[in-house]
Amino acid sequence: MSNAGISAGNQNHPIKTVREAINEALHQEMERDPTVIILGEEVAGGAGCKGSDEAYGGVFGLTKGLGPRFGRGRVIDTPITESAIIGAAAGAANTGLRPVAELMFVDFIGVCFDQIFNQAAKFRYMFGGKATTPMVIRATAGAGLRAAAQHSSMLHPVLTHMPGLKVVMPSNAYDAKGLMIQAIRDNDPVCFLEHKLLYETSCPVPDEIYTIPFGEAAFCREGSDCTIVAMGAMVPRAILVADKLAAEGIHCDVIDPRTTSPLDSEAILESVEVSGRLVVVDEANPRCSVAADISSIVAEHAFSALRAPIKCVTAPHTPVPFAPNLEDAYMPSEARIEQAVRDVLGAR
Amino acid sequence: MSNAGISAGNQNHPIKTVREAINEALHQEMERDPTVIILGEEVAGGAGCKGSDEAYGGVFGLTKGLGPRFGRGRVIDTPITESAIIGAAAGAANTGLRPVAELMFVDFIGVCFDQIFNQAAKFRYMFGGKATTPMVIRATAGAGLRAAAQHSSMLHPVLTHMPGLKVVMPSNAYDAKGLMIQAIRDNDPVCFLEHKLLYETSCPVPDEIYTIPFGEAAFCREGSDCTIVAMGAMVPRAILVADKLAAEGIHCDVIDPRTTSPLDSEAILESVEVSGRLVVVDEANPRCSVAADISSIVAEHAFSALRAPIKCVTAPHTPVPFAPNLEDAYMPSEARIEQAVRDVLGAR
Amino acid sequence: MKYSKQLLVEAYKTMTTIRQFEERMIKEFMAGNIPGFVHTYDGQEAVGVGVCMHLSDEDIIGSTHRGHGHCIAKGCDIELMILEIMGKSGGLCKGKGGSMHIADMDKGMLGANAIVGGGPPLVNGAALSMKTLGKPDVAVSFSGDGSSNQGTVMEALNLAGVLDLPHFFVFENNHLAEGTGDEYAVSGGIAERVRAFDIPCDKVDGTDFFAVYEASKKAIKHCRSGKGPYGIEADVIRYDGHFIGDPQAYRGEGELEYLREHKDCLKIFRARVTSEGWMSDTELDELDQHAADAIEKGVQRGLAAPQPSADELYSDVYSSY
Amino acid sequence: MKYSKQLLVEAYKTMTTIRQFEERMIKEFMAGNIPGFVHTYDGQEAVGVGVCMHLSDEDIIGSTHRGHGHCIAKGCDIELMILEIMGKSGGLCKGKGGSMHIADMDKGMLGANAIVGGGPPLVNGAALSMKTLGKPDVAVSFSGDGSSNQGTVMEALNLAGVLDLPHFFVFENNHLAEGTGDEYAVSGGIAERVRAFDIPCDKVDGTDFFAVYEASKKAIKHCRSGKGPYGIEADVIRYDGHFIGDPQAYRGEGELEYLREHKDCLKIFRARVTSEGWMSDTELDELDQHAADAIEKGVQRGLAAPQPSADELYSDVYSSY
Ligand SMILES: Cc1ncc(C[n+]2csc(CCOP(=O)(O)OP(=O)(O)O)c2C)c(N)n1
Ligand SMILES: Cc1ncc(C[n+]2csc(CCOP(=O)(O)OP(=O)(O)O)c2C)c(N)n1
Ligand SMILES: [Mg+2]
Ligand SMILES: [Mg+2]
Repeated sequence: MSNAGISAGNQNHPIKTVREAINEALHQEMERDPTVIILGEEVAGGAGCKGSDEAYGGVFGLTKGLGPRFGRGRVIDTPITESAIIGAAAGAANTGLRPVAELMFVDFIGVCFDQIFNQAAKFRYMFGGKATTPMVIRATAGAGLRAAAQHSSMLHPVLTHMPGLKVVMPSNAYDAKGLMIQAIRDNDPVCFLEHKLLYETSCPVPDEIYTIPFGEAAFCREGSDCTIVAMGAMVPRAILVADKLAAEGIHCDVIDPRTTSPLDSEAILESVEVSGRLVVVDEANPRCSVAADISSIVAEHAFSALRAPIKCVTAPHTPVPFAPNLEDAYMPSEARIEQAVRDVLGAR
Repeated sequence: MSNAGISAGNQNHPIKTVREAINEALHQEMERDPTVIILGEEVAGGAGCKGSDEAYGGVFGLTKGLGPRFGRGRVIDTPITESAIIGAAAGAANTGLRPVAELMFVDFIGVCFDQIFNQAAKFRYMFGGKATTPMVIRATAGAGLRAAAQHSSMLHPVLTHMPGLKVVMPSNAYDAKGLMIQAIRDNDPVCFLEHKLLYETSCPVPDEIYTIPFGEAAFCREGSDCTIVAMGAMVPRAILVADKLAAEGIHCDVIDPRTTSPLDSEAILESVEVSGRLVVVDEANPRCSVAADISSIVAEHAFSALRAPIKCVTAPHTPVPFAPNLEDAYMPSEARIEQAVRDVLGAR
Repeated sequence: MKYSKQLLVEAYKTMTTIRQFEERMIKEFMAGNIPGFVHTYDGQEAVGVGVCMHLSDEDIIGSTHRGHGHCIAKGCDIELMILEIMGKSGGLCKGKGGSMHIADMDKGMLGANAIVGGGPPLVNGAALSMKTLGKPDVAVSFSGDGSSNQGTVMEALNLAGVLDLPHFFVFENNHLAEGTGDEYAVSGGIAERVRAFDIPCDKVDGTDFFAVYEASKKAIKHCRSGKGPYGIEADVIRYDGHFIGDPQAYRGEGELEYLREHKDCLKIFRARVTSEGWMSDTELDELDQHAADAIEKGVQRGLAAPQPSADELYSDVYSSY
Repeated sequence: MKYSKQLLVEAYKTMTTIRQFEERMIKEFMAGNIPGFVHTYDGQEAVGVGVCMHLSDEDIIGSTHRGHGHCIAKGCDIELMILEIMGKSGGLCKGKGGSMHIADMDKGMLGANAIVGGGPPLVNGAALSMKTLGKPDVAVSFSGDGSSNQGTVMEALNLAGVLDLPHFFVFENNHLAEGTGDEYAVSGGIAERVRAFDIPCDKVDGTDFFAVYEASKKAIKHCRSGKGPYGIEADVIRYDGHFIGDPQAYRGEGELEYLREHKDCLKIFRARVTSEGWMSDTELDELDQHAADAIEKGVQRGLAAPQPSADELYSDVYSSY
């Protein structure tokens, strides 16, 4: 575990958004390592049109500037063909490159899932350690932009379930940069999930290259009354709740695992050993979620420390609705997180 | 919850295997309801060859005899084209049919996952209740046949995670028949997972049509010392352990949820309220598994009854290895289940 | 006169409704009255209308992320569409679907689809129902040039060919997929690809309502008569951005102006019917006005409508756990 | 004489090795010495060998569930293959992969693949590496007739076309996919499909080593010279069941006997080289015997080898949780 998290960027460092931090990480790694390539739809800017070939940089602009800087040999626009994109990335990773494939929305795993979980994820194991597949799958995830049922899912539980995949969910710009650089250097396939609502959030981010190791949680707040574990866009919400409660004298650990696979279960267990209380906040659907996963780890390994039922604050077991009022009710809110903390504090 | 389970078929009923029971269910429902169709690879027997067009009945023989009986208009052989198979089933379900699509191995969800989780599963919700998608996806699942990493997965946690899908995992022939008939009549998409190791297991199965409702667990054994929850091929193993322990005077509830979505959490919670101890056995990989899911439900809702840590007995976080000794070690064994029960009994 | 007055009126009325509907959606989106991602169909009206005029409520269409025009052409109520697009109670999908997930089973509209290539496999299913139940109906899928590269679409073509399904594949080649041109992304050609599955496929000028109408007539007749699937590739233009708000930097200097001047299917229709003496400008203007009024009414209703009630979050799905 | 003796020897040696290897695997499987599902390549030897004789270890192939022949043709050690197929320690993948997941990165063998259509997208990746790193190598994917219907394969064709990848697509049309014939399952034709992606594709008699050899030579030259992908559709036969143990009821009366008599690529090769006077029966018999000896040695080693050690279950994956 580490104390990095949101405050880790020193105040002297320039303020950058998550979008800028990821873009910078991509720039720096491509600069450093000629085997890093990028591929996906419009990642280089678009192609075959009459106007600018730099209209886009990925539809969310994350790869902006990379095409002009590194050329279309290394920043590769593709047709709409996700199976072929992920497959090409995996096969290239097996043969000397370090591809970063953009899946655009994580919801699109459905059309390329075989190449992710059955191919890329399994090569190392099923080929007896003789293949390495150093690739990153970048995708935007989560609700909040009224993008409706097929563009708003989280899906990290599905990816976390899969042996051979690593799953990264940065909650802030500092982590995003360090985790992206780590992801590119990692020798296993890494799913890097960028929450839509976080792209414009910012914090101090060093200009230098740095990495954040996988499987090291960040303690965003510290306190011994309750342990709150939250991921991605849920982290800022959990922090707000913790700060509000702190003003009342209730002090919570807010743990951001940063990677759900590998998971820093030690950090969580140690915290619960002290607090005896756990609230897990997960934007995903509840069944077989990472919330459930963390809850079960604690129920098995820190049982005797537990002084209250474990509370999971998640989305309901429904697709993401379009109507804004329903979508807002779908996502775990600060109010629901706060209530959960009060519940576990009030319990026997 | 119910007392059906393995003993529910009356001893006067003929003995049938899981394979026969499912085949019979398909026959009877197709007979009763002309809108039921079957589609998949070789489900009608194969086509376009020089020899018999009834060489197969699905590669595992589950649909044997249906083609000759109901004709190729209703039992439809397809190319190797899983996205198109599931899509056709879903679109047909929206427009008046009740298709049963055979996916052969559940591992193949990777090439058609979008049609499952993003399309079929979401129609009812995202179209505001105005679409119904009464379809069944049949697939064989699980390890034990040395079919290696891409033909041995369980994947029910991934399907259980998805709102809009129902997930069925029969553990015996009696349940298989009743659950299949229910699945065909259900108005939501149902994933029906048939464990490879169970096809040849048998028990008394009535010739008559009957249904088993979803979300009703079966108590396969009863006892107040410990609650064991197990699914699919893990159920017979859990029963063997329970019977062995019973001889020592240790009595366990063995609960087979039969459907993981919907899940009969009441049955599990009520049992744990009495026993205070829980072992969940799940052949899937551990992270975000149904084992974790059930554990978290109990840790939240029956916490005060718990007298010991919850134990999950699962596969390791690895793909399924090919070598028989490794595959055997991969699957939760009776020895591991027994140890887990003894552990929770021995705990504080 | 080759076409009945009724047909001409119907065609223009539907096309101008779509055009104005989309223009209004852009305005309302910009005013903050529409949440989310919206892809407008303006520019492609002649295709949706030229195809759907051959269809009854029993026939089925499957649409794309760019689905408003298909909905209107298939007869969906525009007020209920507006409610849906605004995420309001009473919308076609109770406000739970939005622009990318409009469906209307009563009108044979199987749904927009926010997954590129998601539709054609499903439309095969509708066609399979028709075939299995012995109905003379036809199922139509709409796909784009970008979508033609998705494996699901190619699988759907093959399965339709294998099972001889009454599936009419309509490819609207507007030469853009977001900011990627078909010239870059489609190796070979769309119609050639369709034909390689042994499915007849005609190329048609998608800015000419009459060309689409005639090609569809032939194709749909083929499908209805049990001869299996048929395809068209319609050469068409996108009149606006990929989504509302798209700055369209991938457009060439003056490209959009040129297309709007010379490739606007509404202008082309008007020029044809007036020069042939089939309809007068006044008649056409009146139809424009009727459409405008209907849309205005729908927008006002949409703006005034309440949000879905909070418990809609949990309805229409088995959600206990 | 058009072909060097060395080439002829090499070709026959590899083909007879594959044939006898597969026949032995069937025997060992039936004797209970091989677990799982095994799909043999016998009958298709001329394709794998005719293609791979043009390749070095730097070139890459991606295989299918029916991969033994491709492995042997690409130079994998048959003893290590046998260890793998038997699930033993020391196998090419430590016994963790098995017949359907043999890979050998050192030999440019990217892996068998138990998912139909799983390979071609990956082989695009290998081709992309070559192109990006400026290497003159070629990447080859093998697919079946059944596999040609999988969306992933068609997507791979398009992407290879778009990016001009040095990807040689080899379709082995043995006219069967399990118990489904291409006549039923492939709407249109495979070569026609490939060409519709603007990828040149030749049809070739896959039972004739020399035909495959020449077609591959041309195709691979095309790929290596930066002209983009190329395809062949090889008309070939499956000499045995889909998997070992398959009763093959879908075969016609006398079909298999006919194929083995008239379409056996080894017999055809032998007839050609002896009638041309390029090789003698004695030479060929000797090569048969060498192969038999090598296989016998491998099988004995396989039978005697230990299982993988128990801790291999947890190695080669990040497995803590
Ligand atoms: C599987 C998938 N990949 C990518 C996207 C993002 N996306 C939405 S529309 C679109 C372009 C579609 O192009 P085309 O099929 O030509 O239709 P058009 O937008 O021109 O109507 C893309 C890439 C998506 N929604 N689904
Ligand atoms: C995605 C997927 N669908 C189905 C299967 C089951 N399966 C294995 S091999 C095979 C037939 C493949 O036919 P073809 O591509 O012609 O290869 P061949 O067996 O003739 O070598 C099938 C259906 C699979 N392994 N993967
Ligand atoms: Mg387009
Ligand atoms: Mg074949």
